[in-house]
Amino acid sequence: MTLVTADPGAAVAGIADGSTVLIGGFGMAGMPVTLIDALIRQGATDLTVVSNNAGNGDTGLAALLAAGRVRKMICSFPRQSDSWVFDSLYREGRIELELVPQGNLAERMRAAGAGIGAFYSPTGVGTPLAEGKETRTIDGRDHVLEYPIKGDVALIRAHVGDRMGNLVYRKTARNFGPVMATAATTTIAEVHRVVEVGELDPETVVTPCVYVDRILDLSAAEVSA
Amino acid sequence: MTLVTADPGAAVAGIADGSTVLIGGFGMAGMPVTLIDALIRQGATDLTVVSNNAGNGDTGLAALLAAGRVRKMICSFPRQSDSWVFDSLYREGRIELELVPQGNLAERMRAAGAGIGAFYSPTGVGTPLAEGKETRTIDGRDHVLEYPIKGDVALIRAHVGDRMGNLVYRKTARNFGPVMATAATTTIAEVHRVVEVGELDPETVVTPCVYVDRILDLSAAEVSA
Amino acid sequence: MTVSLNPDTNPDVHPDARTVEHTGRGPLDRDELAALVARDIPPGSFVNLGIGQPTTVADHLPAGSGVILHTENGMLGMGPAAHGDEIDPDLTNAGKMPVTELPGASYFHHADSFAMMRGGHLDVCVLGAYQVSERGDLANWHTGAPDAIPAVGGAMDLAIGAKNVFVMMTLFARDGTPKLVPECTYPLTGLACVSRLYTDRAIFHLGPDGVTVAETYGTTVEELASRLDVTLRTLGGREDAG
Amino acid sequence: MTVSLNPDTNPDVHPDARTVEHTGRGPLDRDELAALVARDIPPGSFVNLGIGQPTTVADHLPAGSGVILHTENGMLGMGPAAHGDEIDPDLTNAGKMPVTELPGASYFHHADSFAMMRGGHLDVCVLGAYQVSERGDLANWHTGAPDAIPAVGGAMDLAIGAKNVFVMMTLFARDGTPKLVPECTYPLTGLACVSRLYTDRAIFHLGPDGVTVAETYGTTVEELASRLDVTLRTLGGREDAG
Repeated sequence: MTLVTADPGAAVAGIADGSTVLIGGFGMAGMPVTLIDALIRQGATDLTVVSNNAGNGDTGLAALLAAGRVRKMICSFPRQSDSWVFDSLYREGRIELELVPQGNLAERMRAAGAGIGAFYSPTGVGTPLAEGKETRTIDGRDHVLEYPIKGDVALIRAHVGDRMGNLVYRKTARNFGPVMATAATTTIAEVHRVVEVGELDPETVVTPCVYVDRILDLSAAEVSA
Repeated sequence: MTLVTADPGAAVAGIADGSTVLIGGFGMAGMPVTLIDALIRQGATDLTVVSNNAGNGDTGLAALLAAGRVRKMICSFPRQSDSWVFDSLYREGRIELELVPQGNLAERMRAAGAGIGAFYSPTGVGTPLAEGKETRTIDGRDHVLEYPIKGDVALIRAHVGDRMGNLVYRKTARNFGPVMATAATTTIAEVHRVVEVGELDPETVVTPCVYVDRILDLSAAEVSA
Repeated sequence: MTVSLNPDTNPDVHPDARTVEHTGRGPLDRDELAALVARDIPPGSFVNLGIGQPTTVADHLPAGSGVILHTENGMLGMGPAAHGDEIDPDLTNAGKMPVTELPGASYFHHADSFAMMRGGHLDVCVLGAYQVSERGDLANWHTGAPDAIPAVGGAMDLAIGAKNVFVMMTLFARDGTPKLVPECTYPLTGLACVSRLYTDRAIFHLGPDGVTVAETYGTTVEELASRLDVTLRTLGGREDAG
Repeated sequence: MTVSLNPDTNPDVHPDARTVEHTGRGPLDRDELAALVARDIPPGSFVNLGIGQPTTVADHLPAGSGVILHTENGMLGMGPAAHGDEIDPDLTNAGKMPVTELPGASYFHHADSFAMMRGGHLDVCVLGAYQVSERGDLANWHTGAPDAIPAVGGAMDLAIGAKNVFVMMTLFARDGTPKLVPECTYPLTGLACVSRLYTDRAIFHLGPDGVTVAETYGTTVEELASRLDVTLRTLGGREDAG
């Protein structure tokens, strides 16, 4: 059964040191800032974080990085105009970086969620990001063998959830959320609003409840400063 | 630009002999019966048809089979209580059958649409349906290497389409439609109703217009007896 | 989300569990068998029920169990069979029978539906079988008869995808041949995938330790041992429930 | 859906096309360059515009062109930049700038968005570059400088995924070094993937036959040939447009 809570601490309880944490969002759109703040207070450290970017400004993922909790980032686009937290950590050699083309990042998480053992991707062939990887020519085209990226935990933001755990998203804030929800052992979603079971149209549910373990109801949450 | 037509003949024009045709539906739910009837009249033959089942009763896919237009069926579940057309053709040796586990069937078409060269599937390992296929142990689990199934044409049924080609489906009639739409060079959808651009909620579009080449508007179609 | 199997019947979590012999009655009928399967599905589970007999398990799930049914043709939250005006040709189960929708349902396409199965997100699936081997190999899609038209559907995906694979079948074929066997002779569906075997004569747990008899109905472990060509273990002890 | 590139500038379909030298003017400015790229995008195309300069191509697409913009963060039917009250933090482009939604838009998640790109469903993508080789190899994600923080985003997926990859860049670096080169010295983004190269000095077609000059601006084919270390072909003939 999905836990629905207004307590950010309860939402992130039990995340262990050394976990691989998938964090949704493309820049700040879809980033689960309240869950990340709760994770900072919760204290888990030595984390591997998988997210498209490596933090923007000083909030959300950037704050988690600044708190020194992240051993390694797996992402496609760390360098941004406002990624100063990651930039310093990286230049000081205080964080590892695995750079993954964005399509491979999404597809590798999808594979983890879908039970695919590995797949041949056309992306990255002949580039430094494919170095050391197995390649195969299929139908005259070269491909690189890519393996799943599985999370212990996914922290995502959706728009509305129902009490069973079904989720819908809003505009381009959908981005990595639905994929990460499938790829983690425990998926935790912060939502702007929780509705009763039956209020979401079954045709429009984007993340079915089977993928969602805990929901943080932001409309009811007591978010500490 | 997507062609929107009320003429079933125009919808299926140009399908060549020898084509691989993906046909949506799970049983009769989602089966594009009007397009199939038009394809029978259009006359293309020597077809390879990819569909979950091999026809029910005497209409739709069963009628195409009865017309002798199909050289080979690729499907997961040909044998049903009402699959007498396929059953006779098969027993008489007049049709080839490639049996594919349903999950591999769906995933192989997804791979075709998504540009995946091949993937390692956990399904079918150690069974006759994996005979002769490459296998690999990944993370302690055996997998079978599966290749994409690409269509020249997909014939699908959706519920509503807009004039740009965006589609929504209805209940379990959704089934293979969205996957097949991505996997074919030319995708042709019959829809119960066509609406103006802007009438579908962008959050709820299931098949984006980029995948749809032609729409047959059943509400306006003159369907011949 | 992970749910645990019923601890009362799960030797892994209940070391004092004993094999129970119901000798004062006959074999289970189909309805009783379905009820026993339903009993062992933990509340809140995500469950796929195969075509045919497994479908009847739904009728025995208690109200309020919170069990959510998946159907491979693209739905979570499937309700009971549809009747009369409820019948909608766009809403069917994997057996293509008209069904209904429960509050909290969702629809998705076939690749997403099988990703859900194959990715290990369903807690339990219940399947029929021609044969099950003592290692848990499953044969349920093809008799291997030369004139049979083979059809596999989603059986192979369910067999390897669900966290727990429950099989329902009669223990013996009509001619008395055991269907729990050392090695399947019918074409295989999946290797070492069956965790529980529910038959009219007994319920078996299958796993790395081999075949354990959990309960018998109208027979004893000894009698079963004499008719089956597989080694039978019992839980910690045995108890005659009469 | 497949669209064809503008036949007037496509030597494959217009065998009489001639290389045009615009010598009576200077190099193209950034706006003129974006307009030329926009000119060559066929009506009704599905197009992805990369971050930075390529984004400005949208401003030059004629009304009614029917071009549909894809943004990798999960949208088809992206509209122009959002201003004032239109700004919605949940609606951004690949550069994380606020944008708008056009009628007929659709949203999808990241795996579906990249499946669309990688599966070859986009007609054109427009990217910036550090270098392009005469074979069409692209280098646009990393300078290779030891202290640079690498970032690739969706560039590698677009490079191999779109049916036509257009590159916009200056032809020469600030120090005069050519950026159209025999072999890229910067880390590669994709192999043999660029089909059109739009620069301030010339427009090139790239393909199995090598580099063909379609148009020059403020220079001639001869002058370009003297400054570039690649073999330049011309279309069937040459024409000085003054």
